Amino acid sequence: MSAIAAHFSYWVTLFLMIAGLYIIIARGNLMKKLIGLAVFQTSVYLLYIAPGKLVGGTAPIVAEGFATYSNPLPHVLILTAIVVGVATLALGLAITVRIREAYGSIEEDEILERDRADER
Amino acid sequence: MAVTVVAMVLQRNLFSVVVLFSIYSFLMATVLVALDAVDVAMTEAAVGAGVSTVLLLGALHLTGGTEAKRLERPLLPLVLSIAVGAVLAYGSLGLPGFSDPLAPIHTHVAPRYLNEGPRETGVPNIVSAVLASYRGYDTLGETVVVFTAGAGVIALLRRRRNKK
Amino acid sequence: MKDDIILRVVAKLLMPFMLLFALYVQFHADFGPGGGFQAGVIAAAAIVFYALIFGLRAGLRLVAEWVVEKMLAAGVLVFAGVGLAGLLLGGNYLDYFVLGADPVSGQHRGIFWVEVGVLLTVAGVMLKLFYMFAGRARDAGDE
Amino acid sequence: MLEHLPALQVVLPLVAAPLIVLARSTRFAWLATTAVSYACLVIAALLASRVASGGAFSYALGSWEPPWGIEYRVDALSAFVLVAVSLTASFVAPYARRSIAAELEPDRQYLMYAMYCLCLAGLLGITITGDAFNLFVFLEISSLASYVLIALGRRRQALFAAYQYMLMGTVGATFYVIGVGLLYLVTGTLNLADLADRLRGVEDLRPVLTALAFITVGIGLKLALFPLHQWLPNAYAYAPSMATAFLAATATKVSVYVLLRFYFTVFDPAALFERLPTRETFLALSVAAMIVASLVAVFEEDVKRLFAWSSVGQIGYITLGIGLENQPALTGSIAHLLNHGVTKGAIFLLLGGVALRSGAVSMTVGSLAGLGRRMPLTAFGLVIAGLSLVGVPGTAGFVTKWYLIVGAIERGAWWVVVAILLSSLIAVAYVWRIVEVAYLRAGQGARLEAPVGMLAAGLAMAGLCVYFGFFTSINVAGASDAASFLLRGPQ
Repeated sequence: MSAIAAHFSYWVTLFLMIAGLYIIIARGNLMKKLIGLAVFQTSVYLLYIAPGKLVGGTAPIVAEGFATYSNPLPHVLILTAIVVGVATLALGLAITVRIREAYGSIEEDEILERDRADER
Repeated sequence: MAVTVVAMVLQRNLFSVVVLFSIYSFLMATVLVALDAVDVAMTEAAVGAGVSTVLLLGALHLTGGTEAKRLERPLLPLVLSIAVGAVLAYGSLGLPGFSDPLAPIHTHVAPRYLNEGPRETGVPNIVSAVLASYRGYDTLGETVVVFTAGAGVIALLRRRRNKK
Repeated sequence: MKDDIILRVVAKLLMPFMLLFALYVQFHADFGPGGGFQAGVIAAAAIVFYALIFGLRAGLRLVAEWVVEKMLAAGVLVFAGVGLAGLLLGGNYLDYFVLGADPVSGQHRGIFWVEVGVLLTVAGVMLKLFYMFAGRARDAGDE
Repeated sequence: MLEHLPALQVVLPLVAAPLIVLARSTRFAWLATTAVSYACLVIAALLASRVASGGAFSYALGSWEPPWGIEYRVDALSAFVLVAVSLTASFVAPYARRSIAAELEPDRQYLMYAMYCLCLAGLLGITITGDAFNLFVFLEISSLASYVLIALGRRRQALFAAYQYMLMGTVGATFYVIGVGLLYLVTGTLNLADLADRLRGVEDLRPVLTALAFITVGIGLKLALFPLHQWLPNAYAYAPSMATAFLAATATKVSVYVLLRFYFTVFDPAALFERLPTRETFLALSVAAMIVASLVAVFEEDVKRLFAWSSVGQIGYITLGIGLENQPALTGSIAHLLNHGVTKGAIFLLLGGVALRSGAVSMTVGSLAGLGRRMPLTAFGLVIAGLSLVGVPGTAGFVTKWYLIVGAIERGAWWVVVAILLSSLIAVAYVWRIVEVAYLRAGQGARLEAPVGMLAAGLAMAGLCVYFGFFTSINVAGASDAASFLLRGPQ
């Protein structure tokens, strides 16, 4: 039981990851897929940050009166990851908007159908 | 948080999904504060709940609201995602437990930042110090990623004046 | 929303504070949470807020599109320039130690300018994204 | 200044991009891009010669010594890939001027150049870095830039191809981050050399094996490892000509490099290859790619997509070396990074010229009828590169296959030898389709070659296919150094 409790943060990560991945694969709507992608990316945040926490520690801003700090390195990495995530999202949305203008739809199967019609 | 995610999976009105995503981001930010990651929490709140939501709504306005119903074979993706999750679960069992001060991440590399950082860089916020100095090159890369996205969106969405 | 007097007044009042807060987040990053990225987002949010209430055209009058485009390029150049400066002064790329009289002041200067670079690019890109999506929406509405 | 070359290698194209956006001039953009591409080639060559004479060396960014700061590390393998990437870039850049002018609206052209510079910077950054997370950041720079490059294609299919690539690419990159995160949690470091060092002290291997799986799948998505290749054919088929040529010749190759780097210098190959069926998996997947993808190419109607499928197959040759894991096979694999880059680069550059002159948005095999008469030089170049694809002696492709076969025999894997020969036969079939249509079938149209700059770049690359077939001092010597470096394992 204690092993499960000690790994609780990993289970949360796991759940978010599965949900995000599921949306990406199962859903046909391009916007929804992008949101799934964003959830999938956020799952990684916890994977990095949670183990950096030390109970009794404080945020890694050095000040008088504190001796234990949580690990700053994961924070830095995840800051970068968040920024990369939003950059990807912006680009993905731009492409989606263009797809909508070009095809008149953002449903995967309808787009594929129109592509097939083009080929003929 | 789990509830909002499940709702996001099920909800077909994209507008609601975006709102749920925004709530989810706020919850995530709260969790991050609890984990002492104040810088990250601030960014997640600004980006997840702020920028992403605005972008999503903006794009939604251009692409239209609801998702067509299509869930013919929901089983395969579910199995696939759970399989990936299972692999990660297997790996995470061997990881050090929560808040274990002897875990490698607390004993290697990081102590130098915490102990020497303020003296070497003169910045007490270690996150800032690591971000801008020790791993400043990553931040340069990150800025370039943002720049790439910006320039890319310009390239994709620039209005074509001469065509009309 | 353009005609709501309360919104207009509140927006006018809030704008300077939002920008001020962005600056605070930017320059207080040494001691508290924050930094160029967060400040950039907040600054852009202030302008976006203004544009939402007074209309896209008013926003564009405040910060023109070409300014934004220059901003996003300039930010990267400032950042990369700090790196090159370190190189020219005899250090490695992105070496801040050589930027000041003693290593710590050099670090300070380096971090300061790097954060300025991040601020410029991020604020520029965020605003540009807003203009792009909003501009598309306006065009789509015109047709 | 010479000791700063590792930083300049990446920073030059990185800085060129914002300058281009600032200037907003197509002419300046082209000049800057070309200058930067040539400068990168010179720098890469200098770095390679320094490695050859003095061994691997590292460069501490920000003067923070690793593992606290980020380190650039140049060794036999990364120097080889740097040369391969910037060599392609130096051919694509001069070619780009006419090609981009023909395929994009004037006010987007400069952005296309900016994206190209960013993509180049990203790829070089991935190659040279010695830090696992920095690698991710540069991976994203190159990926975002390449999504835009593809989306700027002329047909609307390009948008959807870019979207799919973006989705799979981002999932891949996130998988990679998860893998790196697990490694970080068990070692506390992100520096690759340090990781290798500290991984040996890790007792519980479960997270390490999981990390291995995530990194393999993540990078496998990016390098189009069979069966994770679905994004590739459409992305290559609908991207602008210059983007196809550049990405086909470099992007997947750099991803393979990442895989090689992790497999041989970070993880302990001895433990890895024994504990998991890695060798068998890679052999099976590679052989499947070589045969299945090549077969699809035989029946493909769209010319660009035909060669894209062929790329999926050729990637199989490269990953074969990981499965065979011995000196000759790895030499063949690594040499193929360059050989195939040159070959595919030549093909797509020349096809870009054909597309420009025909003016059509899509190119079917049938539309190449009479190409031998209409564009004799272009057709000749295509034949040369096609021969290299098949692996005819005297071309670059032959060199690869020779070493791979030697490696397979050494390992006693006769069925792999058979597969290589079979796959070559299939390649003969699809290359012959093109040759037959181009030379034996009559077509209409006046005789008109591609613009000089484009033709010259394409032919020069085709010439390199022959050069590397006869003079192996660059490709094989470099690859063999890199292979022995890899086989020495984590230092």
